[in-house]
Amino acid sequence: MLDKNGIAKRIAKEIKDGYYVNLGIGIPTLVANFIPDGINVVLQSENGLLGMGPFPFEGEEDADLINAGKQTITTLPGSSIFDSAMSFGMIRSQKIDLTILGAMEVSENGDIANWKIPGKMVKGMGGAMDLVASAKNIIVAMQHVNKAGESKLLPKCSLPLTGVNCIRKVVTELAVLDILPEGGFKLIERAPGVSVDYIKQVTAGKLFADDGAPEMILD
Amino acid sequence: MLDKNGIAKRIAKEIKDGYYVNLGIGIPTLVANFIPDGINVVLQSENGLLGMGPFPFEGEEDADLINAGKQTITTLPGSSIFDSAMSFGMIRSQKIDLTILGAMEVSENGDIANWKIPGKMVKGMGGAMDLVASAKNIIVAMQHVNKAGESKLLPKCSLPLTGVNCIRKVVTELAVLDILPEGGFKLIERAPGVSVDYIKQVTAGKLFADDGAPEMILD
Amino acid sequence: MINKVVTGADEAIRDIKDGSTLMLGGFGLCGIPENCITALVKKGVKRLTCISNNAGVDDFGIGLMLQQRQVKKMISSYVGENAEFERQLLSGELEVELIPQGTLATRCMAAGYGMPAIFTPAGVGTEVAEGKEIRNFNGKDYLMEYAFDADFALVKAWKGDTTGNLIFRSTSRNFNPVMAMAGKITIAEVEELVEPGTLDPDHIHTPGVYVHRIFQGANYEKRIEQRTVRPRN
Amino acid sequence: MINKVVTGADEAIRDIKDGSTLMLGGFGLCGIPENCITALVKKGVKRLTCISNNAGVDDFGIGLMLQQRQVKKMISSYVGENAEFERQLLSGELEVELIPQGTLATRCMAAGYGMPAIFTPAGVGTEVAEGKEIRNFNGKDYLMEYAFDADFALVKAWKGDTTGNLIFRSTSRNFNPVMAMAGKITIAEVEELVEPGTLDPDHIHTPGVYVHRIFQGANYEKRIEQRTVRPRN
Repeated sequence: MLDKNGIAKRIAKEIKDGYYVNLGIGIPTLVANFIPDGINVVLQSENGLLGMGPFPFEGEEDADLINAGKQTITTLPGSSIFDSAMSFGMIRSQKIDLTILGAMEVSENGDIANWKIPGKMVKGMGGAMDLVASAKNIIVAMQHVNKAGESKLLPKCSLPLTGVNCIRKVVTELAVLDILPEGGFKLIERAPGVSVDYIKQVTAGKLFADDGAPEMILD
Repeated sequence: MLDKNGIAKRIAKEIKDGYYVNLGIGIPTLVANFIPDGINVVLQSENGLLGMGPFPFEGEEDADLINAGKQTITTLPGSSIFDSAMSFGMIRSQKIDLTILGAMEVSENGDIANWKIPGKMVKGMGGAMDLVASAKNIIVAMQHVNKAGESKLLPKCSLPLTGVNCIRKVVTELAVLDILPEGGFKLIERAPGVSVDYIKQVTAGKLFADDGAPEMILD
Repeated sequence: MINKVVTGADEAIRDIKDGSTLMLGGFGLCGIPENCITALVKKGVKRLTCISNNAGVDDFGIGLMLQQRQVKKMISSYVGENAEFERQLLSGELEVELIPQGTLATRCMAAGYGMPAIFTPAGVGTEVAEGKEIRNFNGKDYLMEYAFDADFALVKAWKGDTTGNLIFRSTSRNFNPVMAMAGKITIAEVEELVEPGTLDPDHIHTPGVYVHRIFQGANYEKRIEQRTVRPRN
Repeated sequence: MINKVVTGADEAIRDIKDGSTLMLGGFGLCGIPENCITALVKKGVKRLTCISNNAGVDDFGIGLMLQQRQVKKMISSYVGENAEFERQLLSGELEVELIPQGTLATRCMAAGYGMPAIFTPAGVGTEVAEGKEIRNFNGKDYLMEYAFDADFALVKAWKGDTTGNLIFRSTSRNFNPVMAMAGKITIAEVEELVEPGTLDPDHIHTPGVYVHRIFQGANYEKRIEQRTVRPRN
């Protein structure tokens, strides 16, 4: 079973040289720490930056330079700044090669719910609806089961949707799964020590796992 | 009867302090030479400049700095440069206070034709259709009659239209005329030495001139 | 030279009235019109509709206006980090319309570019799409979203000149240029007000034609919301 | 570091084929991709559809491609000053679609911004509106116009870095940034190619994400179409 860093590490392997990548808040942010050497990527922050660098050294924080999580960050050689309309313009026109974001639920046909829980204070969707509706390549980083032990990979999302039929790949603490164009989760890899049977047990949506799946290699 | 400079001079009197103005090619360009002292205006050139300055001194021409007529020009303190989409964005959103352009024909309901003569090589509408469709305040600088002595102020344009119901004021070699919201040319001023009767005679569109009109004062 | 300079925030916001619709630039607390907000709190105008990506924090930004119950409605993409906001929302004092961030930005741009509506895929198949026209282009569904209609846009720039030209610094640019284009009256506050000719025409982000009033802000706190740093090695 | 640099114009345009649809930046002869045009003439590709505000003059710009009869169709707002163009048009060899300049620019922007269509009042009530959907918003009629779909965009910038970031100089900016955003493959030629970190992130007009290939042009004539000067007093 993977911890958050493990999920991030596994997702980092999906990043190809030359990619422009948008990382959501939470586990997706951790992915930046695991990008392999020799893989050149540019991180987009949807508040208006391409080429997001690491956090600043203490004392060098700049109130004018933050990421979409409102954290102080830095630029890198080659960075560019633009306004919010252009930022979502490049998202909508699919110039971003890969989007990684978290989810509360994903359905077997690629729907995603990650912004609203009825009865709880709703903070808003931020840029998530734009990202999931536009991106050609979305990977979801999420927990396979909730605290009550219930599957979050469902036949149909129970929570209000963020986007429909848009997710292609899910990486959880237990597995890597593709979402098939015709519907259903296809087991691609298992986390170390996790059995196919267990994954079947905690995947409520349609699962294709009869061929088994290799254990993932993280290093 | 006014010459081209006279028409430009008369139109210049319509410019108010603080105006952003777009000048078309031909007589409208001449208007810049007659803007009264103390009247601050900013000239927009739709290829992407606010704050168009005079022609450069000889030897200081810059191939990268031209106006919409492709003439070498200069910038002024306060000038700004932008792309063509923003240029027409500010035109469409009516940030330009006054547009002055030429016409082949204008109709009594404010239609304008100035881009195409059937049977002749058509060079294109350039930015004229955007300007006439968007601007809140358009003055047309034109000849009252064509070379055959026929009126160009018509009940209905005979040439393909550039825009419909958009012109509010026309300044010709003979007169200043408003186009009334309900239709018709209202004579406002006569050029020096031109009679109301003559204007009636060469205005094919509906003309309201029974109250007479003062002779224009140019200086 | 056209001169847009006003004496300060109080004069700039003089005609913002109870019930006005405002756009406020900024992302989180980054690039917000601090001095205009202070003046609005002082003036005490009520029942405002605020179009802003976020709603500030309890004691800064739009949060200050919420404390004084000046806001009737927020139109935002994300409104976390604000307890008073949450209280007013749950009590029904405050109305909130949540819209996708890209839709928010593009509806501003549409207003500035004289486009009455735009098409975006954001929100298709979600509750955001309810009641909206859906249209298919090339096999993909889009929502038609309308340009915003705001009485005032309040933006914050780094430098500006007296004719209203603006330059933004780093990610404090965010929504400011698109809102600057979109206000019926656009008020710009700047950290440094300079004479025309000081700014390179090629570097100007917002041409002065979009700006109606400009002033140098008396004070900038520029608060940081999430101070994240790394150790020196 | 992502590196978009190609050796020169010939490599940059290597996969432009007979029948390709190209966008070419520039206004008149100002800011045109001179080196790409030279390479296209040399390569001799035919039946091109060219989206460009103008069509050059007889012996410069797109005019050079017209001389070689490489252009099947021009989509432009104004095509004067070109005798060979006129000859081909009248003989039926060349197809021309004239569209309003703002519509041209905004259809490029729409492509770059992922908006399948936009609304503009330009052309309502004229022959430009024929066959197009007209829609009324707030009492005013607008035409719905579609985003362009171009295989390649060829743009010319002043400076660019190896990651594709571009800065334009003065009014040579014109259509270049909106076309840069709109090409499936965007090729940028620059007067000066610099290392990443040289250009101020706040000054970049076209972020590198939009640019697929970049090179420093071997030669820039930068011809002036209308040399207008005033006397020194």
